[in-house]
Amino acid sequence: MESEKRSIGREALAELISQWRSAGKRVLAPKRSGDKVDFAWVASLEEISLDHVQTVQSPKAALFPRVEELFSFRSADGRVEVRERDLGALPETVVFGLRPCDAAAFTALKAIFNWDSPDSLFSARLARTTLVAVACSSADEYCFCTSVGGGPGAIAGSDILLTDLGDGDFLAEIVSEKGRLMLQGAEALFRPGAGREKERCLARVEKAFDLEKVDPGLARRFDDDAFWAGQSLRCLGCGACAYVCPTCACFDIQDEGGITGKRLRCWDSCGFGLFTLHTSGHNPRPLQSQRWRQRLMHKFSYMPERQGVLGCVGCGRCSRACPVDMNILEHIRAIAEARP
Amino acid sequence: MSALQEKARELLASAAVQVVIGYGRGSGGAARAVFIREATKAGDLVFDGTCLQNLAVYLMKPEVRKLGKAALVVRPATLRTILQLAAENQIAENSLLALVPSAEEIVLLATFAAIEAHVAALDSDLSTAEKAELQRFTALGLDERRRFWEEQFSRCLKCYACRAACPLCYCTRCTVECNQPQWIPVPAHDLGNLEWNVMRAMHLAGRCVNCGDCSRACPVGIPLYLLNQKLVSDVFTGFNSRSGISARSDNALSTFKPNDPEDFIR
Amino acid sequence: MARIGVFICHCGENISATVDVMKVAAEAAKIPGVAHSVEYKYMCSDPGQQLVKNAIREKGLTGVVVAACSPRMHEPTFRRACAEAGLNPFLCEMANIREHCSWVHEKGDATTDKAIDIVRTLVAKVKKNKALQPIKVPVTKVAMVIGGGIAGIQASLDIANAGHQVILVEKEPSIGGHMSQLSETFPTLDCSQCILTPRMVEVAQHLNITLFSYAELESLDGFIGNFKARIRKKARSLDEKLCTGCGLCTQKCPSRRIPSEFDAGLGLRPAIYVPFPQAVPNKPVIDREHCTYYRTGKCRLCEKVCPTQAIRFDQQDEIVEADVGAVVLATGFDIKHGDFFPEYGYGKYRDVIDGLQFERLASASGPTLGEIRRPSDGRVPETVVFVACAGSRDPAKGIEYCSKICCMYTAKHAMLYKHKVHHGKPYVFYMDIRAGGKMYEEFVRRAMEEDGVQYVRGRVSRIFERGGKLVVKGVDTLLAARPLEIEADLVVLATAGIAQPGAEELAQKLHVSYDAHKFYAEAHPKLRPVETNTAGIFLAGACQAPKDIPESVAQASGAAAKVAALFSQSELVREPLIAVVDRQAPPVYSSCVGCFLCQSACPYQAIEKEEIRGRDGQLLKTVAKVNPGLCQGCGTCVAFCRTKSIDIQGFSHEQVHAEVLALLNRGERDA
Amino acid sequence: MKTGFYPGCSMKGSAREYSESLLALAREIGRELPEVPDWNCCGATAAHNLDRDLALALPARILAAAEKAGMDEVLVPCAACYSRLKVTRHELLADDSLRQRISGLVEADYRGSAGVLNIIEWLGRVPDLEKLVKKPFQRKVACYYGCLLVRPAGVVKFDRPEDPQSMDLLMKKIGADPIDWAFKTECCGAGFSVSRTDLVARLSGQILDDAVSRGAEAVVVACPMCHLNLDLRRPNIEKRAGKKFHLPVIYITQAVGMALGLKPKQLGLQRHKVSPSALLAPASAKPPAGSKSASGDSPASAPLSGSSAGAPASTASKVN
Amino acid sequence: MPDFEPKIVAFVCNWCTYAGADLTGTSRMKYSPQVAIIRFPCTGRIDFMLLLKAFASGADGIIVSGCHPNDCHYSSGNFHARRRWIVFRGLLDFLGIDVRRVQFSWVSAAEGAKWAQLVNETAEHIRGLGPFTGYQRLRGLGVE
Repeated sequence: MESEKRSIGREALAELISQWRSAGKRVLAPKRSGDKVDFAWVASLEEISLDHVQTVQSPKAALFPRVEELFSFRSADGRVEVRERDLGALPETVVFGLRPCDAAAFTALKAIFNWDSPDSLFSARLARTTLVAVACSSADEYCFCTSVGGGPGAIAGSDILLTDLGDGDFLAEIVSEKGRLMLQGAEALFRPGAGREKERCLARVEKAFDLEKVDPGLARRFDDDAFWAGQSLRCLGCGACAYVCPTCACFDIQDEGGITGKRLRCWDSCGFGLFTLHTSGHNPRPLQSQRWRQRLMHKFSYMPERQGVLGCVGCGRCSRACPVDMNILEHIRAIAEARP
Repeated sequence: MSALQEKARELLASAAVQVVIGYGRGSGGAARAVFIREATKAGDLVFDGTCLQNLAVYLMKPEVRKLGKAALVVRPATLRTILQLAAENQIAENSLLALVPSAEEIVLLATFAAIEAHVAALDSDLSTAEKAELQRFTALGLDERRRFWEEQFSRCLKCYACRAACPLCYCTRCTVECNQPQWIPVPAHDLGNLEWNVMRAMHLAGRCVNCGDCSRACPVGIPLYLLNQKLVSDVFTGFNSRSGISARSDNALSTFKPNDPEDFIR
Repeated sequence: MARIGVFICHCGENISATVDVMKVAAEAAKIPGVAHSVEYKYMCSDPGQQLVKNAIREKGLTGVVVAACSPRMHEPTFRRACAEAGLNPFLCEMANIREHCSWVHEKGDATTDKAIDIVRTLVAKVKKNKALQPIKVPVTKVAMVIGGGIAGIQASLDIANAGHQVILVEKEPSIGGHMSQLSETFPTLDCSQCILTPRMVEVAQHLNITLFSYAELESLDGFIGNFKARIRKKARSLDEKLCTGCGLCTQKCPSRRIPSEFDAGLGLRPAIYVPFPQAVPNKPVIDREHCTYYRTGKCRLCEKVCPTQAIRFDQQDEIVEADVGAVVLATGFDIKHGDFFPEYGYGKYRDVIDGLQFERLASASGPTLGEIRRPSDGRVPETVVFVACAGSRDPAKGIEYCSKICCMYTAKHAMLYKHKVHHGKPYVFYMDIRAGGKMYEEFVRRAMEEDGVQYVRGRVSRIFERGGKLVVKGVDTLLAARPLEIEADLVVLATAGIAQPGAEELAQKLHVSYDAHKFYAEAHPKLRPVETNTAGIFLAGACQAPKDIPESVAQASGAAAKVAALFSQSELVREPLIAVVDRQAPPVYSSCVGCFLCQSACPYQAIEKEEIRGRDGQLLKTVAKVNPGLCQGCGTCVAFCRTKSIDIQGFSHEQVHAEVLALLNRGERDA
Repeated sequence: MKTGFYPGCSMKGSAREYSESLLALAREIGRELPEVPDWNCCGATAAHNLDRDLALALPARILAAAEKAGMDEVLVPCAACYSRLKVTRHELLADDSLRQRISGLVEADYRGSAGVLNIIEWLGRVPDLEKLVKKPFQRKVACYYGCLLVRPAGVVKFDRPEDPQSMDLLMKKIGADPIDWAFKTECCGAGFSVSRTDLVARLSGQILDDAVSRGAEAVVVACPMCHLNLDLRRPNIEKRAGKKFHLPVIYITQAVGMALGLKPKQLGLQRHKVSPSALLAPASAKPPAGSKSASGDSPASAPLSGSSAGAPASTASKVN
Repeated sequence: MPDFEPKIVAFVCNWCTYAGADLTGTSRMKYSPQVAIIRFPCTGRIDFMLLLKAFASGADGIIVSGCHPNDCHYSSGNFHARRRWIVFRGLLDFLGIDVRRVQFSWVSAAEGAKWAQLVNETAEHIRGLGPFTGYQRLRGLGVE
């Protein structure tokens, strides 16, 4: 159904943000420090950067933090007493200034965390989080959202999508129920808006490859070891691509403490050599080429197959963060265009 | 066809080497590592200001070693890395050739002795700018330094890109992956990040050749080079020992001198 | 799940006076993994130890912590008790709550809390202890003695008489060393040949001793009980089995004007020679440097006259390999030669000689058949000046130590001179007479009073030749420091005793440390004088420091006793507290990455390289390996290894990590 | 390498001929020797008996002036001055706080960079001196080193303290035949020259007596005080010894000067008490009168077999 | 912070300082109960990460002590340790961690009095510096 359209000025936007803050909501937004822009907890609009192409890290930390306490425990006189997390106490969060591709990524995360047994902590955080995205007015050679079903102005996944109209005003498209709820709370700040010139303010992102050809291309290449070895010769096996990726959700569980302690969940990455090491010493994916293949297969073949959602939103963060310039767009295009 | 490409073509054609590891066109206008295995592809090699990565890291990757004898396009830091790796029994002399790209003609270094002579002619010390920045930082107050590093380490993701990019971090099972006992916490919380960064710096003390790849690889831009340069200068001023200048030198921390300074010991 | 027994000792009331032992026992019982926690008045007593044994058997304990005195006191006691009860002794630890707690703090909660902390620390450690078996290293019961002087001879005989095989390696053509060059020996003046030659023959005929004369050690590898020695038998140019020692060749050899080393340069010898008549083995050797055949290819006279055709001109050096379990270094000393004293004209005037040369003059088998004659013109000297401390006790000459034996042999020389030249006038310039041995002072007193030797207390400043006489300028500090000049016919310098010329190279071959003067370093100057810091290598005689014959013999028997003790068991048993390098199943094999930076951290060269090969023999990895015989368990490599691949049993990573966390956690604070 | 020259009091006074011969020699071999600017007394042996600071300050001021003038090292021909400067530099380099204090006293920043050179070292540096010799000085000479040139050995570190050879080598280079004698470093009486001339007469007498008995035709010295006692005090020596010693005493610079063909006037040979004129006549073949050649140590045929004592293995010699 | 009682852990070598501490005991000298000892075969065995673990576990101060140079039972363990301490102290100070909280020393088996004095003075010194909140505060940070 058609989303309602409004428009909102910069001062009104600043007011809206301070309303969120005074309502006790945490605001996660892009903030510039030096030559890098990254998500950080902000207090007001001035701290927020809107003139960048993309942040270093994705906003997934709002729902899937780097380190998260699952529960704490205490052992005394031979008994162990477990104290669950009080999900009610989780803070309300607004993720502001994320890009349409990031918003779409949360859909992928939701699919993973609710695949077979729903993750209560993730779902509780998601319920308390509102996504106020800002459409892209500029892109670079790493972006390929249009090739994976997204777009610089796509509304999918956002609760509200703002588009900078260039004249100090923002078009606000109210997409979801949460968006409407937020709108009611601050009706005065918004003015009716037509949104006719939205297309003009968006960035141009050419389609880089044919998505349908990727899955069969992967299947064809699957056991062509030389191909994968050639592609991944540069890769050094660090975790940077997985950690900045909005759709990567692999995690590790660690218990810390002695008599009293906590069970912690923290990020992990299939790129690490020891990610699949068995206690026996056997490692099903000993070679970096196999791990690189796994990354592409999981995002472009396994997730669509099992969770019905693509594991990549084309944000280009992994290529920008990679120390050795493993450009995922380049590799996917090679797979898609390869002769049958 | 530049002199570098010509020499690469010649080496591959004569099968003197099985692969030439150099820099090629990358995305975002910067160069990236490229592995040329056929003489005809030698044209892909470039060498300009964006060729910064220390390619010696690939000498330690099993998949690259399997390709056979390699010719490596080197910068001064790469040569120092090769000597340090040799001093740590990690590479054999006949497993590589060093290609020093310079404007006039390409210098080919085939033995550790040749590399040592070449490095000896260069200045392996920290640059005056690096020394000045180090000096400015150490002049800060104790608390100021603590707050600076707490903020920096709070942003560390523990993605280990610094470890992966460092050619001297070649340990197959790093202390970080040792869980009995769990020396370094796995989660990227502030205490874990501090212990990880102290351990990384200490394990590079007397070994790091200051190539700067760890700082370039860090996605969140933590100035790791400061830690390593601090220890490079401490090891030099304290023990007059410098890494990466000889293929046979002992590590500064596994040797000692009877008169090492001990004013801090009661 | 661990089942640990904690035993808190009152130690009479040394502990219970300031530590609430009941509370400690109660708190210890609460620690997860503690199955038994009791306190007792005297844990080290028999009933106390019985408590431990019973608890082990009844409760099936998997670890024991005895909270009492210092482990340096009773760790062996309680570990033995555990062993008797069937628990591996290395699963028992001691918590020092006496010296480190009850004795040093006032009574009060803080002291009791600290005792509980210490107990919790050791309980955490014991949980990570592993059962260890003592290291057994086989011992080759063959000893190698290097150096055939009196010390080497005595050590060889003692070890051989203890029933073990001995290999005696002597650099010179014959054993006997410096003692065989002496005329008579102090303080009894019995002739050195008479007391030494029987021992030399005994060595030659002893069934357990294999003598390699005219041979040197080429290399030594391995470790205590398992040395592999390679000995270079220098070519004698002679087949020892055929030669009967008749001596015809030495008489007929035309080139005879070669200064004899045995006669300290005063006598001459032929190119094919036997050093001295009583040489053992009594077989000649050809000095290839001076033999006409080796220089010009002509002559070969010895070959013609030899009744048994024993001469072998083409004979080459031969390397003999031998497995030995222990080495005794008895390479002896040398005296200072050369232009060391230009102001005394030593090396310039023919009549300024050193002590060894005077011995040869006085010796019946010497160049002058025992008569004291001047090397320059052969006349009997009327006046002889003996100069003591010629080089010793003289920092300016770089030798600050006292050579210990010169005072005695100088008195002996003066006495021998007077016995042979009754009207002769001997003077001795000395600083202090050091005659500390048995009957030594009496001997020197006799030289002064009965033989009329003129002792002048003062240094000699210069000796120069004037009018056929040697003018000795000195001073007599006891007569108002009056400078005096003595016109002497002969001057004998008691030059400093120094290390053998090849001492340093030999020490480096054996990894034995030595001091600034190249004398070998004993393990402990007072308590371990005959051992070195290298396990299995012992010292005897003057190679460790200048000393006289009685001391050398005593030290030789000491070293022999150490070797016999080492060979008394078939296996060497050592504490298993040593380092071990990680080993895993293929394809990883080991977490060690073969950087070998640990090798330079190890003071005992105990870390070796091990090549790991696949089934097809292809080299997969070169990793570190610790030699259990050499590793002493200091752990320097363990704290240095970047990949934590090397760990030390008894103080492993897990144990010390657990101790640190346990000591500080007190349970209620989350980590 | 800039070498300065510190004359000291004696070179301007009683040992003028030493200075004249040195400067003449320097000109001849093309070495300029700029004097240390505004030099002062070195304190000689008196200073360090009275006041340690004074004994260090005087030489420190000289050396500081030399360093300021850019001199890398200072030639000090007189053995007493050489000893004082050398000891001062040694002590101030070993104790930095002392160096700073003494620098304060003399108000000059003494760094210790300038070395201290004696005349034998300076002459030793002349490349292939033999080639410059025009008239070989074919005389039997007795090289007399005295004491301060070689002692205290730990500080001076020049040649062998008990049996020095450096001057003998130099003499061989100019064609002379240095005798082997035992009084090279025996005391000549030094500072007692004025207060106890009788002692000087005895000690210097012994030195001259031994030199004459070994056939020396001249004594070569490198220290003004030695020259003073052996030459100027000759009447006292001869009165005490009861015989004449026709043995001239010349400076090493004069001997080298003569060998290089310089005229006597340039070398100040006319200033000696005992005239060295005998040395100017062409070298006569027969040894000078009044001295029988001692048996010395020429290896006469010895009834006893064996080579020179001490060295076990060396050249063979006849056996009886 | 006069009433604050610091927690100090002492890493000592078995042959010298541990024996020295035993001698302090047999001589009945008194020192602050705030210091507890962990035994190592040699100072060469002490890993810098154990010091980090001690601070992370709540220690306010650390003493590291072993044999005097040339006394080491293993001849060179203390020399190796000293060189690591020099580099490690430099790094800690660079990171803004107060190295005055780590006291290095040589205490021989005969220096019982020196051990008591060292412990008392270090305890007093750390009491003056107060609890090591700067480090212990890190323990909870960074966990959502």
